[in-house]
Amino acid sequence: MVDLAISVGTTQNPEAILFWVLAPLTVAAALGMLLVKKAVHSAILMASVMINLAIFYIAQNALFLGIVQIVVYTGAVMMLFLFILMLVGVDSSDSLTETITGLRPIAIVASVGFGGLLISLIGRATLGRSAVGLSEANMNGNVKGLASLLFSTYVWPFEVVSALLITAALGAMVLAHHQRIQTRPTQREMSTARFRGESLANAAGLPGPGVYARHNAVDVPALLPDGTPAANSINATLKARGDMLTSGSFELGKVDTSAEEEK
Amino acid sequence: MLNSLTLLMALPIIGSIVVALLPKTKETLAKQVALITTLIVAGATIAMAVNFQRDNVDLQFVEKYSWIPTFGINFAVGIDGLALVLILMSTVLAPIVVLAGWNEAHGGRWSVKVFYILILVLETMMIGVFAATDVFLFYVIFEAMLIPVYFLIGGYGTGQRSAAAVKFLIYSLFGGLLMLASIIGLYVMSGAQGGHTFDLQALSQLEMSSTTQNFLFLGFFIAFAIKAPLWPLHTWLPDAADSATPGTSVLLLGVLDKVGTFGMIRYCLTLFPDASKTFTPMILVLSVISIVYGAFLAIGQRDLKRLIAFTSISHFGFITMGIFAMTSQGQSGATLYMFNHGFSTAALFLVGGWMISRRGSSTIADFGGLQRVTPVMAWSFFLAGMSSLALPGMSSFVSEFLVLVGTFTRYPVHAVIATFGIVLAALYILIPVQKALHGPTTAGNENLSDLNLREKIAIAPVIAIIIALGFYPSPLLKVINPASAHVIAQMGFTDPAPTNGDK
Amino acid sequence: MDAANYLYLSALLFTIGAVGVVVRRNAIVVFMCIELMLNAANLAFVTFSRINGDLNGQVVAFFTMVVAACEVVVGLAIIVTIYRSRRSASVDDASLLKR
Amino acid sequence: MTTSNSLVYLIALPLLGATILLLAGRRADKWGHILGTLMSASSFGVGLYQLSQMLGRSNEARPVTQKLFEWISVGTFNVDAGLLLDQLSICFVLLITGVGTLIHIYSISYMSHDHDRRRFFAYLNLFIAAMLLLVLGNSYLNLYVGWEGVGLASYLLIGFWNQKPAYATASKKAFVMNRIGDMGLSFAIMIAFATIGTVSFEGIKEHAHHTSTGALTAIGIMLLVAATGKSAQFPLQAWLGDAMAGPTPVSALIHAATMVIAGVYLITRSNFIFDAAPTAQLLVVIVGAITLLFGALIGTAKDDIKKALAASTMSQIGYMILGAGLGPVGYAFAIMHLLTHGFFKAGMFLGAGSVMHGMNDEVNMRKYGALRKFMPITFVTFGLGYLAILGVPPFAGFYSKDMIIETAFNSGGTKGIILGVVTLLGAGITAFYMTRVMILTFTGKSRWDAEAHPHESPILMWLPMAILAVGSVSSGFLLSRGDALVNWLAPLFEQHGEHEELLAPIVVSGLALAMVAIGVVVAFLKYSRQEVAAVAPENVSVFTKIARQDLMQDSFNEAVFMRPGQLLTSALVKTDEHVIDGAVRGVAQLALGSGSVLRGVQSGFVRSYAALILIGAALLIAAIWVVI
Repeated sequence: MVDLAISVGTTQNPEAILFWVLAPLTVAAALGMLLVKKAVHSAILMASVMINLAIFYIAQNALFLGIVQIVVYTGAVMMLFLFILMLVGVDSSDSLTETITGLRPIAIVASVGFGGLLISLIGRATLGRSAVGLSEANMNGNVKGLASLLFSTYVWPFEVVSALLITAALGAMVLAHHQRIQTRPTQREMSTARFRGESLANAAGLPGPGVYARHNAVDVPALLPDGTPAANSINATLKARGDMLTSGSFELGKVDTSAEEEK
Repeated sequence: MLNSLTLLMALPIIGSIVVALLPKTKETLAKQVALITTLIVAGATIAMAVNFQRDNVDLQFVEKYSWIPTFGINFAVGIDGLALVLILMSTVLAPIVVLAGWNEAHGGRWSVKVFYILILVLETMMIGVFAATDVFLFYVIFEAMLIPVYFLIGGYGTGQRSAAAVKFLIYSLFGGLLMLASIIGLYVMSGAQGGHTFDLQALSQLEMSSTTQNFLFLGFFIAFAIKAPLWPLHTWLPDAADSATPGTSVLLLGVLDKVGTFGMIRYCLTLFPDASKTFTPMILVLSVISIVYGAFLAIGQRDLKRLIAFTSISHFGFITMGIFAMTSQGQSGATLYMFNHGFSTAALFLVGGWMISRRGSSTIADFGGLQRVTPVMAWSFFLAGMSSLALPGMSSFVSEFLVLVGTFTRYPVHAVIATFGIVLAALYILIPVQKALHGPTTAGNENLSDLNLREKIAIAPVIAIIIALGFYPSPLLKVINPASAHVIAQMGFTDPAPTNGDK
Repeated sequence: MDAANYLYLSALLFTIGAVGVVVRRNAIVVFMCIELMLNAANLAFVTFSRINGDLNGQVVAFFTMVVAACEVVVGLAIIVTIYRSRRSASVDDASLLKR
Repeated sequence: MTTSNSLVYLIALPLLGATILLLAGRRADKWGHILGTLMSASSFGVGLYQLSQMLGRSNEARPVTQKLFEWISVGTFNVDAGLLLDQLSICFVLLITGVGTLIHIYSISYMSHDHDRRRFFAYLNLFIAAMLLLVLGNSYLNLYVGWEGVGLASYLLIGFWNQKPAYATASKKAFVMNRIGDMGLSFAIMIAFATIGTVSFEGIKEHAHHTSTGALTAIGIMLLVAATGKSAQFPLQAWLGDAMAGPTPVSALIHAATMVIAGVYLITRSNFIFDAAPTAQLLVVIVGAITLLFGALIGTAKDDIKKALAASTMSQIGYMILGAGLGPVGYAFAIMHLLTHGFFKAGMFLGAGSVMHGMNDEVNMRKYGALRKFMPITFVTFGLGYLAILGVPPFAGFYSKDMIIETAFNSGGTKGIILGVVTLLGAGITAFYMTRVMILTFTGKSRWDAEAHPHESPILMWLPMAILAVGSVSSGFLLSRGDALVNWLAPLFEQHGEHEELLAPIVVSGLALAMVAIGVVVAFLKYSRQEVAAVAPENVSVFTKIARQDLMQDSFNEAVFMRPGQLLTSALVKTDEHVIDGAVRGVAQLALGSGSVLRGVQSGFVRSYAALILIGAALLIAAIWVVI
């Protein structure tokens, strides 16, 4: 058993060092999560915050919680987040420009006020007695201590919470279950629809990405005969995600010929 | 009726259930049932009044049933002379209102029987509100009374009835809310001093700091001042009276508004004697303003119903002044005034209502020369008016004079200014009398019919009571005097002795 | 070093999370910020548990984690459902609360 | 002090008559007038019986009381419904019921063509009852009931023909101005109760000695205000002229003989207050003096015979009030003048009624003339009244008015001289305008309208006039013979030492007669030697114009009270609507408005809700921060 927590009340140097090293990192990661554009990056930063927190838990004699934090949060919950991000993540690039007028300054003022007041409140608070430490409570080991509480005093909440967990799982399944209300269109029907449509422009199928362009990557739009990019050549998901390259450098007529001249 | 207040309260409810069970088409039967019920209640009340021990200042006919034990709330009733007089007035007025407003319910939003159900339910509450000795019970009835009246105005009134009903309701609810806060305050205080209770007697023994008392007092007083109504919280009254049917107006001004002045004596003075003393100067000034202001406004009205409403504001000024003059004359005069005002306003509103329904207009200028066309109706209106201006020989004179004399011994300046109200009273009564009853008979009034037998039967007892009590008020005064003397004594006041001009 | 430092950290993280909830538009990020706030609260619980020498705080933190897991599961399911019908995960698009 | 059970019948009989007549309605049309007259006459009978009883007792035992029932009793405020008949009130009782009965008889004929005659008799009976209560009440509060009761009866009778808007207005004006006076009476009662602790005559009389002069002065002044209202004295005199709108018998009974003298009764009855309050007494005298000139001046310019007589009434009551204000010596003379005035003025009013009866209800004296030949009885009775009011010996006015003038002169100092001169002047002007009335009405050439057919009135009308004329001739002599009335009343008043005489009685009489002669001669020159225009000339002096306008009294009241009152009323109505109710509606608007503003917060965006929660949390923390 790793004994990171050393003493009661005032943490001695090793823990202080740990704290002063990890705490800025944690805050930085949290702030980063707030500020970065891509949701995936946010998720990674979040995971790092959680791991740091797990270390803090362990440092504070909460071994079980620290492990659970890593396993459940960093492991399960964050993976779930990433999974959903991959599944849904079309819109994952979040433009940081504010759409609701005046919300951002309000949020900043309110949060600065909230945080400042909260911190100064903690600073003013006195316990009235010295801190005790957990060495006595953890005499039989942290896990045993927790277990004896969970299965005696908190057995009823524990059961209720388990019911909640099951309900949540069922609920998630019900919510996420997508019931088809029409039969899936067959290839024949889709083909008929294409030709009976108002315009025959796409009768032959949509252009593939990269056709006639200078690059054939999946996110490079095809070029139309007049040299303009064809937006509908890109997969809708990529388009929605904003991963379509629109740079003119791939367009015809604006070819950068400097390289060829070198040759 | 076996001298039980609970039974007395139950009677109208039983009547209303009977009315409710009648088929909708039997309108006349519904009216008859309502009339008979109210008559029985009136008879039972008179029987109780006969059995009332008038020299006993304690509450009588006391009944107490546990209602919500968790909060120490009881269904507790009991009456003293003050409450008896007001219950008597309410239950005697009820059959008169039913009889006088025989056709009022037609043309309402709902059926005729609903009208009488509302009236009967209201009667139960009118008895209960005066009889309650549990503050919580009082509050519940105080607020619940608004509901039937709201529907009576909004459903059966005329003109802007919905707006008037809403204004009345919200105004009253606002006051009630303040009172509720004070009641909760009292409850909390009582918990700190030996047991949570809502019992009036127990609460009056509470010890409170003057600040607490002042705040709690104001909660009660503002609610009552809205109800009474005292200047400047009066503006709901003209609108409500203007829109309500005459019968509803009688119950509204005659009985419901009395809850305000009754509450001032029963709750403000009893529960908060010190705060009452603190606020007395302010309240007296407001009363005097009410008297003069109401009179001027009445003079300035062109609409008969609004005029009557403003005369009432002036009269309520007198009542409030009498209550807070803290002399036995003022106190007894105010109580007697409440009783008399019920009848004189009833007479004004009922006869005025008949005039209006016959003429189809409530504008005073539309009438003219009614004395030659409809002498009985004109005389009834004239006598009602004389009662309103407190002509000696009419009951209101006795009460008004007692209030003035009682106030003068302690607050001469207020009394002097208030006395100017009697000149204004002559104006606000004689101007409509002249315009409507005297002068040549104007177009549209030639063919008005005089009062029919039903209407004569309805108005006769009112006028008889007004005149009889003008000459012989002793029966009522003997019931009122011990109660008001008790209040004055509880407040620690004694009547000022004659000064022999030393002041 | 004082145990109170953990509390300061907790307050700071909580505030950052709160700002994130208000400022970010991506529903998934908003969710993560909520998680951050819960975690900050947990840190405070654990710290108090240590200060008081009592494991009850840790038990509460434990329950918080469970509830947070439930919440994440249901919340993410809702996001998926919304995304499926609206092709967007921006919270601003879902202003249906108004109408 | 004697008790009796029969006093109440004095009041109850006419009251019963009024009640029956009013409740019976048209069914009583046939016999209503007879019942009314009988009730009044039987009340007179009771009065005579009481007088005979009283004469049989010694001075101290003469006052009779009757307690009917306990009226108002609260704390120390105890007022019984009690009656008091003493030497003073018996005079009034007999005057009221006697003259009243005569006027009832007169009215049977005078009102015979009016199909509301029954109602008229009901009102008359009501008036008699109220007036008797006024003079019989044993406390100020009982008096107050009668006081307002006669006001009500007067209102009803002035407005008897209220289908004419002007008459309706006149009745309202009378009631309202009377109410102002009544307010004075209220104040007096309140002050009396607050300072003395009782409102009964007896009680106040008992305590008056050890009550401060200030309080008594206040009571006295307030009683004077009451008296000015009811007795049409300055400054509340304006209603009396308009009150002539009522039928002439009413003018004779209420506005000449009885009701308007209630003020004199009140002051005489309150002698114990005024005796101890010299300031109040002085004010009484001043009011009386002003009014007697005021009324006399108005009388000189009136062409309406009733209004001329009304002005004369006002002036004569001025004499009485002045007399009553002169203290113990004056009370008896005031009462004497009151009684004689009751006879001659009622007689003259009835005479005027008789003239109007014969002249198609014409009241303009300029359209009379030469009626002497056509109405001899009326002329004679009116003429006797005329001589009485002038104070020609040995007619009634000579005894009563000269006494007042004499007392005025002898009241001492400058005050005495001023008062004496004023009363003498008044006597002269009275002679002038009364002569004018006589000349315009009965002598000269006829100036009638074409359709007028003057004729003597029927016996039912001239008989009362004749009886009153007898009274006008003899009452003064009878009452003053051996100082009969003075001695009769003496036990009621506290006697003070005799004043030194400024002028001997014979001198005063001589002066008065000289003034009267001058007045008569001037009037004779002006109206008998010249043609009288049938239409009032317009090119008259400013003074005449003002006098015709009742010395601007109405214009004054209108400018000072009515207009500002109306302005105040309309301003208050607007204030109530816009400011007070406006505030109420403003609160409602505020609720609505703030609701629609706050609705903007409910944008529907989750994040704005979250921001609100954050703000709320921050505020909560701030609150904790502040509290801890």
